[in-house]
Amino acid sequence: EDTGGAATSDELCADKSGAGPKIGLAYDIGGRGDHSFNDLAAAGVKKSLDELDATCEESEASAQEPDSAKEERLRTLAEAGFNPIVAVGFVYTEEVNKVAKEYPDKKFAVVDGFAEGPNITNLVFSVEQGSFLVGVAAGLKTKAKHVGFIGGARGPIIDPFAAGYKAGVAAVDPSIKVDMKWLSDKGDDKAFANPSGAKTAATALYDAGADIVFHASGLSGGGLFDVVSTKPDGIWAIGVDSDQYQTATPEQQKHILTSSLKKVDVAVFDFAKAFKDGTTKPGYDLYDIKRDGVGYATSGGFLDDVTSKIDEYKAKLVSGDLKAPSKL
Amino acid sequence: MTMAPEELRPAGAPSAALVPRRRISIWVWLLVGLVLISAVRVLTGANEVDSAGTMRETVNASVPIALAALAGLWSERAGVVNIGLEGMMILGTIGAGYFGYWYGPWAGIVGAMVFGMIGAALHALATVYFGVDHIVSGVAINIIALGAAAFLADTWFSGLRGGGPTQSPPLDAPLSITLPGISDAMITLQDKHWFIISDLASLVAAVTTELSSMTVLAVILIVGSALLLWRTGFGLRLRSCGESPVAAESLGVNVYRYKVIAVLTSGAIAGAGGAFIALVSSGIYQNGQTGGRGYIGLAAMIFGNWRPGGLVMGSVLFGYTDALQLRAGGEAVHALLILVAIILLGVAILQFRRGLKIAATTSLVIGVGFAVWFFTTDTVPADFTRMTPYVTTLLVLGLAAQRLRMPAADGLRYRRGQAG
Amino acid sequence: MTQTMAVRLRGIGKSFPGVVANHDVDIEVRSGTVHALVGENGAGKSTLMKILYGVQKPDEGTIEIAGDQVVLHSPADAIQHGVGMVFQHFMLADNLTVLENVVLGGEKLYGIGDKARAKIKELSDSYGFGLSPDDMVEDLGVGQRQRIEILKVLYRGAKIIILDEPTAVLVPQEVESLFGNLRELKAQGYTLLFISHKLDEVLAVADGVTVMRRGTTVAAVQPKDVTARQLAELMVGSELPSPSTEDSTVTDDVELSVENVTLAGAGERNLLDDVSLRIHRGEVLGIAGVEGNGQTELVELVMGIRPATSGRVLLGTEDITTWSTAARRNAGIGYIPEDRHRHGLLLDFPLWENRILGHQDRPPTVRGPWINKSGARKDSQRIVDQFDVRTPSIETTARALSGGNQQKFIVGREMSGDPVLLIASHPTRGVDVGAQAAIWDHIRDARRLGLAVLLISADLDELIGLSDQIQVILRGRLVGEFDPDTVTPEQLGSAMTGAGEEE
Amino acid sequence: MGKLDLRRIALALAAPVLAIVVALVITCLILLAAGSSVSGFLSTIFSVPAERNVINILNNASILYLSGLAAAIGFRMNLFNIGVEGQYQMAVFTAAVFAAQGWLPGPINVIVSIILAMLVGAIWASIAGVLKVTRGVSEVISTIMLNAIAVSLTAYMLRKVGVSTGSNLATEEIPRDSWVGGIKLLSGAPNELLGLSLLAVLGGIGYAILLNRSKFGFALRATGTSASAAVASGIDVRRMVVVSLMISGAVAGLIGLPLLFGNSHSYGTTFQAGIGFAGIAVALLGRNNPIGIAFGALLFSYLTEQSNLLEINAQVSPDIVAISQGVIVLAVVIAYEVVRRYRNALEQRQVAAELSTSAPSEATPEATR
Ligand SMILES: Nc1ncnc2c1ncn2[C@@H]1O[C@H](COP(=O)(O)OP(=O)(O)OP(=O)(O)O)[C@@H](O)[C@H]1O
Ligand SMILES: Nc1ncnc2c1ncn2[C@@H]1O[C@H](COP(=O)(O)OP(=O)(O)OP(=O)(O)O)[C@@H](O)[C@H]1O
Ligand SMILES: [Mg+2]
Ligand SMILES: [Mg+2]
Repeated sequence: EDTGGAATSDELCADKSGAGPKIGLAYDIGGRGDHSFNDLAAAGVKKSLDELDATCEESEASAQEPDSAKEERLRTLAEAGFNPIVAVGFVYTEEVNKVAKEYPDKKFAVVDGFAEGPNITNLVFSVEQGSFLVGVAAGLKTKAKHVGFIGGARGPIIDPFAAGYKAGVAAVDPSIKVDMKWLSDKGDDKAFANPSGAKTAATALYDAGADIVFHASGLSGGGLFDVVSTKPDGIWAIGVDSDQYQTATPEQQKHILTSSLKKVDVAVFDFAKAFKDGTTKPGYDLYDIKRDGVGYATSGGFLDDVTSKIDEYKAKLVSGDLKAPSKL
Repeated sequence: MTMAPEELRPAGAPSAALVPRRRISIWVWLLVGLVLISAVRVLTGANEVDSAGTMRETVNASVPIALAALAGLWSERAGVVNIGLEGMMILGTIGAGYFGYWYGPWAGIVGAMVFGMIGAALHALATVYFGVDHIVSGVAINIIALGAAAFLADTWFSGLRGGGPTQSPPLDAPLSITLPGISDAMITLQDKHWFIISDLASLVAAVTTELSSMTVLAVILIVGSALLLWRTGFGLRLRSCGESPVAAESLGVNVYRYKVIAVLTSGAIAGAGGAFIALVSSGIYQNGQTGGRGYIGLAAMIFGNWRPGGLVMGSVLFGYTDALQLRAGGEAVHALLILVAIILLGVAILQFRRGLKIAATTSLVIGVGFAVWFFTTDTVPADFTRMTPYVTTLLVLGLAAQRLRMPAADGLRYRRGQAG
Repeated sequence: MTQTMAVRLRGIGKSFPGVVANHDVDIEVRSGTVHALVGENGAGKSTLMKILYGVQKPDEGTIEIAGDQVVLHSPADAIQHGVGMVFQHFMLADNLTVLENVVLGGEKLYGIGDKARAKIKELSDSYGFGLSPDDMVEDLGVGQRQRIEILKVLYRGAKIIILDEPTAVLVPQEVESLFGNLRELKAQGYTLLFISHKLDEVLAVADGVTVMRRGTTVAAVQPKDVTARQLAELMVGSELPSPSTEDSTVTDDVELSVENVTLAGAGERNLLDDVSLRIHRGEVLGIAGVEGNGQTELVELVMGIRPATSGRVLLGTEDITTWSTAARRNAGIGYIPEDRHRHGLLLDFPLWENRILGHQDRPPTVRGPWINKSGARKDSQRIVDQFDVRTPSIETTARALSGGNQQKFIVGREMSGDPVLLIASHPTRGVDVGAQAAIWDHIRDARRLGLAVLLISADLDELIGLSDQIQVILRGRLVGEFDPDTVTPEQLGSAMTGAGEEE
Repeated sequence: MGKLDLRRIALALAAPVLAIVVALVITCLILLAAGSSVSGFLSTIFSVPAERNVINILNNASILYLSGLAAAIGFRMNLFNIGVEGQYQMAVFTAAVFAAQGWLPGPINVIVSIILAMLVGAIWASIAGVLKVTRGVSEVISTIMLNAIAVSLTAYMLRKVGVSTGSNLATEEIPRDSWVGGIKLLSGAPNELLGLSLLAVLGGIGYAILLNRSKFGFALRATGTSASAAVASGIDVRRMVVVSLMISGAVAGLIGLPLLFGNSHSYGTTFQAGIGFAGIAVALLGRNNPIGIAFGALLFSYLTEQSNLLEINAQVSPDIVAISQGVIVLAVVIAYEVVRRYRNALEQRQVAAELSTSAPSEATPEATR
């Protein structure tokens, strides 16, 4: 049974018979199986294979590789005839800038990117909005009036999660305390692949009295779920990016309140579809709450009692009456 | 490859050999430390400084480092410098990941030790039989291990439910032990925040709450190694290979064999350290999860003067500061500032009495600096707390390193038939 | 002579790459006797003994111990057969205790605990060794270390004891007490095989003597049948050169004066205590002393390697107390260190690069901030020719040279650039007679030209023969001045051990 | 002599070649065991690199080379400078911030930035040096700690001065007039040789001259092989430790500059890390010899570049190449060790032969008897 992430079947791109778009997929470190945005991107491609008769090829970055290796990955895909090419992660921005010029008749997409060119689409997400909503959920559900946050590293990647979350909690009740822990100084392994650090941080947060902890720390989050699964009922964790309830163990599921969703899969599929239809647009393709590109998960049904309240906030975000901050 | 400190001793400083051997028991040190920390806690009100939670995290952070250090001890006591510890730990994590996933946590530990030993076998082959520079071999092993673990993870874990090319599925941790009665009582006592008593209580609470059986195993390994190395003929032979292999050879000791045994044991223990990281700390295998703990372990061993008691202190020092910054953050680290200031003042007095005027002045100035920092601020910015373990290690080594003495033949090439 | 043979070696041969260390060696040693093995440097004595002790495997020949033919794979086998060996260079781990050094490898005998401690005490007491099991070896002097070595052998119950040059580092009194021990052991039925270059000693203590030359045994004689001189001729085939001073060349100009220098140690005692001495141009000042009494420190102090705690050092009239080693060398101090491998040479560098060592601020080996390769090469060749350094070329690494040739090269280098002061620490230690004579000649020649020499040596004959003045150093202090023309080694010996003080 | 030299050259070359072959065999065995495609691996690794790959190989090799040089300077002194990583991170960060200010016009800005980077690298390294000589702290430990501290420090300062674009956080961009253009080496390649990769050439020449021709280099090598002999010959070993670590740090300061001025134009969270550690391996592989390190850097760079294609062409994880690289390092030293022993024996034999022909005079045994 295939549930580890959206697409962990080893043969994602094995079938080369499709007549649709030939998608070249360049992953960030971790690649498929990272239970995060790489997997989500793969899920989008999977859907494209199924629905657009697409074929694909994939390749992932390795740790501490030079920038030229990323360029090389893109070029190799381009030379091999793949079109469109999806680069997963903002780290590909500069490289796509360069390579897209060399292949003007191919289309490129960069997840989270900020590249510029007539054949480049940046798929970007208003993660602060999704985080705002899980912040609201936390604010509504906390009994201790005390919640926590674990971030991988300070900086523009994670700050929007933290800022949105904090604002969401405060929107419900400004007196609720929000404790924040950061795992690392840099977006390195210690930030996003450090479950033991997240364990320590989570234990500290719960010990200090928080009853809900939201993480935005990639693979490190496993440490949070480990800790929360040993806690009594009513102590919660909140996942990030995908609906992490779906990939959790049964003991953990009992404690996963919700997840802040970032629908990379949808964006990638949309892009592939647009390519097939010849409607790709250069510039930024923003996935925000209006488009349902970000949001919160309801699996487990733990939010059933407050869904309506959360959706009020959501409506305000959609209408623009409320703004989720992206800076701390 | 590192230079013998002999030629570098600051002018006028006595050689380690001449400093009278006055060994203060580890218990005395621990007691002094406890009193100091307790005093600081009461003074500053930063209770997280030694709460049971912090202590438990300290234990968890210290064990893998202590195992790495112990691994280093085995190897270096037999005269083989082992900078490949990091690699052997990495092999340990992947071994623990594979065997732990398929056959359970204990198989994971055994698998980790076997994998660590594979790396060690390579090191032994290169250094003992081929006389390769120990550092070169160690560095090579680190590279190989890093690549091998990444390659194997991709091969083994891709497509497994919950796994991926860079990580294993979640792993079961080996049994952990909680003594509920004691643990709860101690927590109550801790929360009274009494001088010394509450501190001791949190210490007891820490080791009676969710104590991993691997921690127990680590303690057994450390005590067992100390007894084996210092109380048995086997240990004497092994250590003699690090002190004077030619003397050992001239008395019929098969030096190669002991060196190989020592390095293999070193690999197994380092592998166990990797197992702890994968099975206990993380509950999962991930590429790069050792995070340089092999090197830190090496530092802890040097810090501990190549002795079991000392390396435990080094590991705990590092583990404590690391746990403290992550768990308790800026305020607790801020409380440490005054602790450091007090210690430095103490050191300055000792140095002054020994006639080391320049050193005493330096300590004094730095100590006053810390005190000023403490009194003029309320917290240490998070960015700096993360440096705590590293800065502390540097600071402490700066104060203590001159009294260190490594095994006399550590890192030296030895060929059979050199005796005479 | 119906006594059994303790050791019988037949037709032993052993070669190393390019060197035949032993060939056709035959030796017989009777049980319960003291047997001496003599021969020049490199004659193959140590190699032969290592073969008997299982460290080296012979290429050919047979070994019989107590009548049984044996094959020794390692020292463990030799120990099994009751053979023990005290090596030319001590085989002790400094960082371990006496007890640990002794029981190492023999843990099965009495364990490593109290039983072993008692046994060591018992042995030490019965031979008057005066060793305490829990002392650290690094704290002990040479004489004590040697006794540990002997104790190691006795502890294992060896019946045949090999001693490789046991007296080289001992003062006469210590030699006497060692021989006392040997006689005692002999009386108890032990067989002793010992190597020595000091032929008087050999004749005094041995029951039988075997002479080796160029890797093979050339004669087996009874001490009562030969004189020391005959023995020497058997060894080298020529007369032994001996150090002797010519007419005094001492001038009135003081070249080096050390004034009230004290060097503090870590413990209570000063390493050097109020040392004052003067050396004139053209004068050789010899320092006699048991090793470890401050000679090394004195030399390092004059060289600027250790700073004095108090006192002054003057070169000519210049106060050099605070000068660096480099400045002192540039001012004309030459330095022949006691340990040439550790302090005198870069073993893996070619000879011509070794020429630069210690002269890295002076022509002809350097030019400004650059190395002058051709200058260094040319001057190295000069040294090789002038000092008769036997080497295929100046591109050869120092390691490949024999000890005597290494030492000659160092002497040549340190005499380059017209030094005004030469510090010679054990300049002929471990070098063969030929090289020894050459080095003496060079020192004498330089002295005639006005060089001042500070000579440290454990070889009392060398000291007496070369010096114009001898000072004895004991526990960091200069305790007596002697005239080399009148002093005897025994007198020096008692001053060195402090026996004179107590009388 | 001539014949012998030929044999020596053959021996010296045999070692690395043998090592590479052994490493490949071992790698293939691992692939076989893992059930991966050996032929795919070999054909990918040995495929002729396209022109643009050649450029990549050269660029990365030059950066690795600088890193290798930095490490090698320490090794020659018997100092194990693990801190190259932290030194270059600190240096390139400082240079990026400084150069971005545009206080100075174009090329002068670049030159001053280079000097600044070297200075920062040197200062960061000198901490380890000073701790070693004054407090006896092993440089192995201190540089490990300093690496970690450098990571925190640069991250902290980056947050203070950096600007964020999308998810990226980086220092301000260097003004265009201070960009160092590339060199169009191969017409068919879209990419160019990094302008500042010439620093590697200069560094290599400087290193060779410094080491083999200068007094300082002699003192460095002397101290490295025998600190005790160096002390006795008047070399101030303590000063040498600090100075050589500083030089090592200064060279480390150069590592990031070709990328900074030629490619990224700013220092950000994604600036390439890990070059310092790779340099250690390259230096060891090249036996700290300027030409050897060049070979080592080219070999590592070649393998890494070719490994990019492994996943797409052969479905083999590129990590396998790290195994080959490590095995090569180990195999090379083992091979050299074997050769060294053989050479020593050769030399001893030569000496013995020399001695037996020139009959020693005073040691002739038959002289009197
Ligand atoms: N050099 C040595 N010689 C003999 N025994 C030793 C030596 N070093 C350590 N030991 C013993 O080995 C054991 C472990 O050593 P370690 O130094 O870790 O213990 P310790 O508790 O710190 O000892 P101490 O209290 O003396 O400082 C102790 O029993 C110690 O006495
Ligand atoms: N391990 C070895 N490898 C190569 N050559 C060796 C080795 N050991 C000894 N030799 C050579 O064998 C010869 C005999 O050496 P040996 O040590 O036996 O001489 P010796 O008679 O003990 O001299 P000395 O009086 O100086 O101690 C010398 O030429 C020496 O260089
Ligand atoms: Mg202790
Ligand atoms: Mg000998």
